[in-house]
Amino acid sequence: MRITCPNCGERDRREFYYQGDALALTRPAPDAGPHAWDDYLHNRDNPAGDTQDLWFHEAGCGAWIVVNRNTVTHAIDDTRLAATVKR
Amino acid sequence: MVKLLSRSPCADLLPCTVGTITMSEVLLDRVMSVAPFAGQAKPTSAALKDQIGLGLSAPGRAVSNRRARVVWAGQRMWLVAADVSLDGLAAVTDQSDAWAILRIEGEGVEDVLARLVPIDLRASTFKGGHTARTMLGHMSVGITRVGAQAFEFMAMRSMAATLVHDLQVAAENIAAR
Amino acid sequence: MRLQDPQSTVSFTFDGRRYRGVPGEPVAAALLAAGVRLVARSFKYHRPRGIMSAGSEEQNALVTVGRGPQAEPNVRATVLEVSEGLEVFSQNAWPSLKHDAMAVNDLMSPFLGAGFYYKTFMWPKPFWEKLYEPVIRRAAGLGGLSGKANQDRYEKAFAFCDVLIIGAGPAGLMAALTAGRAGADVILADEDTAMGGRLLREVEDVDGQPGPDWAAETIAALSAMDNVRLMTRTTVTGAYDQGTYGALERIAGLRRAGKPLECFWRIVAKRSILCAGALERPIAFPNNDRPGIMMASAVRSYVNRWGVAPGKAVTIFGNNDDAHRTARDLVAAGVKVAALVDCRDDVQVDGDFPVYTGAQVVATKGRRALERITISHAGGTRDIRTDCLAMSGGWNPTVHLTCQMNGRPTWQADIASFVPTPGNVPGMVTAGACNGAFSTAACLKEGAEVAAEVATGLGLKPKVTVPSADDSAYRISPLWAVPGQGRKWIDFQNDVHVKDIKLAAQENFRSVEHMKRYTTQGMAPDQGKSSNVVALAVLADATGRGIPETGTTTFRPPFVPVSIAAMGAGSQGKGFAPERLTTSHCASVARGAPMIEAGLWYRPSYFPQQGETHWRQSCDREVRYVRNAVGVCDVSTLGKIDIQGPGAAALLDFVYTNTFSTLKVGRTRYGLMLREDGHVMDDGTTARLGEQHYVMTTTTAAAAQVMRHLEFTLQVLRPDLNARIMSVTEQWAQFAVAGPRSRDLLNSVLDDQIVDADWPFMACGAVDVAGVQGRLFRISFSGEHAYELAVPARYGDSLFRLLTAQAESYGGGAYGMEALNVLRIEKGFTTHAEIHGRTTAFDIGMDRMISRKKDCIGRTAAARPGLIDDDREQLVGLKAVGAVKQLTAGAHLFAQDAAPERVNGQGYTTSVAYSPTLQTGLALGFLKRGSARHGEVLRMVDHLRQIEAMVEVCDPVFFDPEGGRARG
Amino acid sequence: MRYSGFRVIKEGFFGQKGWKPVWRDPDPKPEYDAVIIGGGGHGLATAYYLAKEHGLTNVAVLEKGYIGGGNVGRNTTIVRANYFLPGNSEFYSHSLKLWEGMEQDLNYNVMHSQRGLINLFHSDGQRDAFARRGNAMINQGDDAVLLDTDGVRKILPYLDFENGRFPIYGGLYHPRGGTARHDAVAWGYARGADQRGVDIIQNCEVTGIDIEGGVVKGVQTTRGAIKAKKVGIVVAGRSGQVAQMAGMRLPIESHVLQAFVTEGLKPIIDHVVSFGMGHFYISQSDKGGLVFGGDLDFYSSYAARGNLPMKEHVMDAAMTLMPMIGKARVLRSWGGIMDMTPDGSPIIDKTATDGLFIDCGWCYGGFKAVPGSGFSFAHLMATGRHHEPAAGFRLNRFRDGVGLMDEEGTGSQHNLH
Repeated sequence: MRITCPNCGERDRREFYYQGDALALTRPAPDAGPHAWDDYLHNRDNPAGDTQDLWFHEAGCGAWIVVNRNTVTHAIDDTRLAATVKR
Repeated sequence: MVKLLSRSPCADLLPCTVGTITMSEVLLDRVMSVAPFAGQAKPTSAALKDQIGLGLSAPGRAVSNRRARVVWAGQRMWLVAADVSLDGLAAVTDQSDAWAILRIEGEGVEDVLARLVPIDLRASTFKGGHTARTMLGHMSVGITRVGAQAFEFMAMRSMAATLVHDLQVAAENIAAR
Repeated sequence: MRLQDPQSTVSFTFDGRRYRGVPGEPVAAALLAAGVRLVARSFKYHRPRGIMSAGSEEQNALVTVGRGPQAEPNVRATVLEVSEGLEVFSQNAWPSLKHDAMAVNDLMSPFLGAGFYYKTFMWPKPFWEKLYEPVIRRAAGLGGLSGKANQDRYEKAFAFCDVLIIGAGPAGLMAALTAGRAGADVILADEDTAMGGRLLREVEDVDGQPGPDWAAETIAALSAMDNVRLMTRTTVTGAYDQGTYGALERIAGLRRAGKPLECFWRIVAKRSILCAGALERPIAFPNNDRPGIMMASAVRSYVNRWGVAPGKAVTIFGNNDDAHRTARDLVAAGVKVAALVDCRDDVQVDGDFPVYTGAQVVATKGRRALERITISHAGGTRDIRTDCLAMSGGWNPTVHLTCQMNGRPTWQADIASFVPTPGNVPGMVTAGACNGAFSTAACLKEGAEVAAEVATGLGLKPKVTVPSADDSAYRISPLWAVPGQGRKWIDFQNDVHVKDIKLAAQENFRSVEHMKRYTTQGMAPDQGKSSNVVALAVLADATGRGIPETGTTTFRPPFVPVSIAAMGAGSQGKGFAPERLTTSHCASVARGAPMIEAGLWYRPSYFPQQGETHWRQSCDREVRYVRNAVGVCDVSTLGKIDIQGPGAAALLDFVYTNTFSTLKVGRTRYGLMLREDGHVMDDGTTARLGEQHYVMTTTTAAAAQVMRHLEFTLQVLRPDLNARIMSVTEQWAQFAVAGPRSRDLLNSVLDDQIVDADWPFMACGAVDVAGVQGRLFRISFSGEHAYELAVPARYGDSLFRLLTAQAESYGGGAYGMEALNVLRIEKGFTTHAEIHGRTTAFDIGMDRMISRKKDCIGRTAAARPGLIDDDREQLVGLKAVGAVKQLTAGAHLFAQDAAPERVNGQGYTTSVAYSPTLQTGLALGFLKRGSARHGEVLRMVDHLRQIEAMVEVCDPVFFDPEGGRARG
Repeated sequence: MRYSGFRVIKEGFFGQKGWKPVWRDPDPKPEYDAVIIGGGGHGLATAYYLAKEHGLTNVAVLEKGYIGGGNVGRNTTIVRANYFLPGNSEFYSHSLKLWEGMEQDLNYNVMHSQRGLINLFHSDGQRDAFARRGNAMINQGDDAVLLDTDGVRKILPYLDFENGRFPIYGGLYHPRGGTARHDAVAWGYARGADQRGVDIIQNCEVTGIDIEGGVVKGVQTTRGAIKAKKVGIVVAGRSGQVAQMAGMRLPIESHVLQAFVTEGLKPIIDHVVSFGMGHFYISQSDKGGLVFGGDLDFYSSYAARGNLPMKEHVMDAAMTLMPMIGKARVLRSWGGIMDMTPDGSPIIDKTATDGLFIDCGWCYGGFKAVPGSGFSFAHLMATGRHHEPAAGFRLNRFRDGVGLMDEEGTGSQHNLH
């Protein structure tokens, strides 16, 4: 598997750390309530198909990357730096 | 009066030659990390240009002149081999002792590196002055092409022995073919 | 029998007997030349087996090569190259290949049908592990491992190209030529020792010259291109995501010390062209497994390429025109054709040998090698004396790689086989026989055309020129299983025959996956390369379905088996993970310190002195150094992260539970870091070096995790924070200097004297050591008056030697991890033994450290009801108060009168030490409602070490609870 | 039809003609008392225990493909009861007891082999953590022995005790741990359920769950609508998709875990060996193949196949731990879809919909749980009450933080368990 790092170009998956769903980008307010936090920390859409997740180019440039990926085919159609993603 | 003796990361390990491949340690007196603050990349680059004659290099590129070198080192991060003063523009840390820097050269060096480095180092793709943060074996390293058949690695100082060992074994395997 | 005298031969042995062979030819060829027919025993019934194929798909001729640690089991004799002194052994036979005691299984075979073992061996219950299973295990298996550590070298490598061409037969060569000439970076990989594929094994002309000559010329042309890389002996074994391929190279040349045997390649290609050819499939007829019965294409390979006749009187049995080609080649080579048996009625064959059309082989004879066959045809049955039967059931395109990413192949009725479904592997196209194009002309043409399309797609301008060659059509009439008595083998390797598959269908294992798993068809070392299509044709017939409807099982990597040593090359011994050495490593080793792993680091366990015979003696002494004088310990392995910028304080306030924006410059504070789920992630001290400049310390174990966490915070959660972080762990060599004499020691090495007034507890700042600028932190992990002194790492070795020498002059010295652990337990300081990922700030008595005035990571989740429940297990100290003074970590706690069972569990111990200071055993542990139970006496039970002790619950800070020693 | 050695011999004499289908292939009925979605190990075991323990036989198991085609047919076959947290401990202990009587109960040889399992440790800290685990196992009534280096050397002499990257300090030995023939477990439960009247319906994919007024009414399938009073979802890696049909969002991320088998070899590894430092575990099948695996590929996936970096990592671990394995060759590698939860422990619970139950989140530990899970889920479905050993596997434990069972201590990131 190869992932295109916006800084470094296409790299082998072994350079990356996988975090999980990109919903991590939208952290609830402290007072959002137990359900909102449960959804943020635990519950997942977990789609069999297109998803958006977070990877860290740990053995590379150190960028956190938002990856649009298909969980069935492993095709990747877009990657962006998390730091520049509008939220 | 006490006196502290200096010891380089690859002392006792380098230089060494295996077949056509030679490895040697590169000693840089000063290496600073430079991480421009938000919106300060351009002023930082300008200040560097003033001080050492080189600005920040593009991602994946290393530039040098007689006084200094600037090597892109990751997301919002450069390593500058020179003393610099960038107060308020960038986070600067002293990294002069943090890295084992190794030069490897000789005929077939790309074959040796192909044993360990998971990126495309073909001369057509990874040209002179290109640099990358990647892996060597299980280690995180920086690699820069410094000649047609010469590369420089930067690895964590504590891993110097593994760095040299892994490259030696790869070179031996190539030589044995 | 050799057809011509070879130029030179070498000698090798098979089961201890010496044979001669031509260097580089397969051992199978040399054995056939020597008239050796019986080479192996089958897996289940130990039936005599011979050589069946001439390639990596071989089912029968598996042998062991070499002895001792070099012994390699299950090597295909059809691929293994002959070399001087090579030692080859048969396997799975005892006492000898000829007289194999386990052949008794064959007599028992009526009772050992598919899945028989699921229906018996259930009683008596303990007999499975004690009797049945050991017997089954010993009978099963093929070759054996030596049990000795590998001594050979293997390697792994990466390669990159525009186009990877898999297989260098006519299609692959043309593809490489076309793509190479267009300027693409090409890798052409082929598993054979020489490129050319079937051109080397058939008698055919290409462009008016013999196939092998055309191949040689083409290979020479490719070799001359800088942009083409030729890899022989290299099997592409797997197709993975985004154009990554795995490939196994058997490195050419003789075995030599220091030379790798194999290289596992990771090839990244923008596009790939599969030109993997096709594999001939057998026909299921009674007793079709005798030595001497082989694939027709293999017979041609041995005759045409290796100059070896596999028999003296060869019969050919087929359902397609390749049977006739075999007869033609044998006759041309001067080998007698005993008969040609073609199951088709409507074929015309010319030749000076008996021809039977509309005929089938219905019986074979010969105990250890084929002697006779019986055929049935319109005129009745007939016996034929023959020592070699060449069979051809047609060809299966080698579609495997196209199906490794979950794609399925497509049934093509006219060739009675599966062909690749386009697009199954992104970036991969197929050409030639693997695509169902079987004539040489079609292969050449497809190879060129497909490569031209690929090159065009890469922005190149290819030219297509196709040489002329044979273009005869492939005519086949499907024949899967011949009717008649006797077992008709389908999967020769796992001994699965037609009746097994029918039994599976009868018992409702009708899904092709069920049939496979029930009969084990396709699960042997060849993974059903030759047997799958026949098997599912038989299953389709037995279940009344068509073949496409029956479907295939899943194709999985690797295409050919890959040695673990190749895929794990470089990791044997220490190569599994990098070794991190501190700057004091040499000095510590020189002092005799046993070095122990701490994550990737090595740290000294203790520094033994003369007369000390047990580690506890050294440890106790080192503890006393610190409590009574001064000790020195390398703490460089702790993570150090530099944090700068206008948002630095806000970042720390967000990642720590407590507040760092209020910390004064020149001061250090202990910080507690939570995961977002509210549990403790890590702890450490952070110093404020400037208004916008901090340096954070992490534990050794969590350094990388914390770095990632901080980047996550800055880039993902809070990109608004204008701060930058950089690891400075490697830059600084840092030493703890701890004990009542620590200040004195420092003053003996620092350029400027320090005084307590300027350097109160938790102060930090710059100091000079022999003109070298360093950093000093007055922090303590021992509870003593202590400092940590950091200098640039180049001076670490020198400073460590200096500090320990000075410490010794004050009655102290170096201390290692054992003493460090005792010191921190005496003080009740936690490590990852306590903050093990399930503990909360509440559990370790630090809930008050969660600031209510600000948000921080983990704050909300830490307030979940379950995480602050009073009933939780909380950190306590435990002192041995009974007769047994020895406490152990990992023991469980119970009320004194309660049975030591789960339902009565009250808690457990995490860290233990013998305290030389308090002269008793101490433990830290977690206890339900622990903080409210100080003074209670409990029973500590360690079933494993058979230790029970009475312990008194107390505050975790055993020593100097007021902290006066550290602050003073 | 009863299986026995006598029967095998008799059929041998009569050309195997008397063997009957191991399970029937009935058409779905319009209505059942209970429908189990998912014909894997857990689903089939649930149906079996519904029939056997609760007399509920008007039951259908709906399988979208062939039974046993999911994780029960693609795991590394390890059976053990070596958990240490309350909630897990008693559950796996119960499950292992069911394993120990399974063959006689089912009259089917699943080749459950209690050959012993050794978890190696490589530092003092790890030893202490394993001691806590071993003591918890004994507290629960299971077996555990703490071995030192020499103790390990005696039973696993082929490990690299001298040069390995992480020296072997010892191991936690679990004599009752072992392996079983995975497919046989599915077939054995299918046969047992079928014999008690359960309809096993293959090639029947559930496409919708019918709910009216908060009460489940049945399911929509590719073979038509089926009414049911109770519906149990037991679909492992596909739990998210099926639960979505009932409007649920689960605390689950599906991940790929790879496994490997070598060519057949004569007996060489007699135990199950687990090397935590390298995330590697291995045993040898009765056929002779070395069966082994490692960690997740770590990215969420439904592809049931993995990539090279994790394969290499597994081989790397094998080579540093037991370098005698080098010349064994990997024959096949595959992947399964793991339903990973935020604490690494499973879910057996009711849902917000009356009559709808869910059994999921087995991460990569589902195989050994097959009998226990089936037993406990059947108990819950039949009685509406949680079976005591599985009472901790609640859905709401994440939201409330009550009774989390995080054996790895890695927190709420799904793929770290």
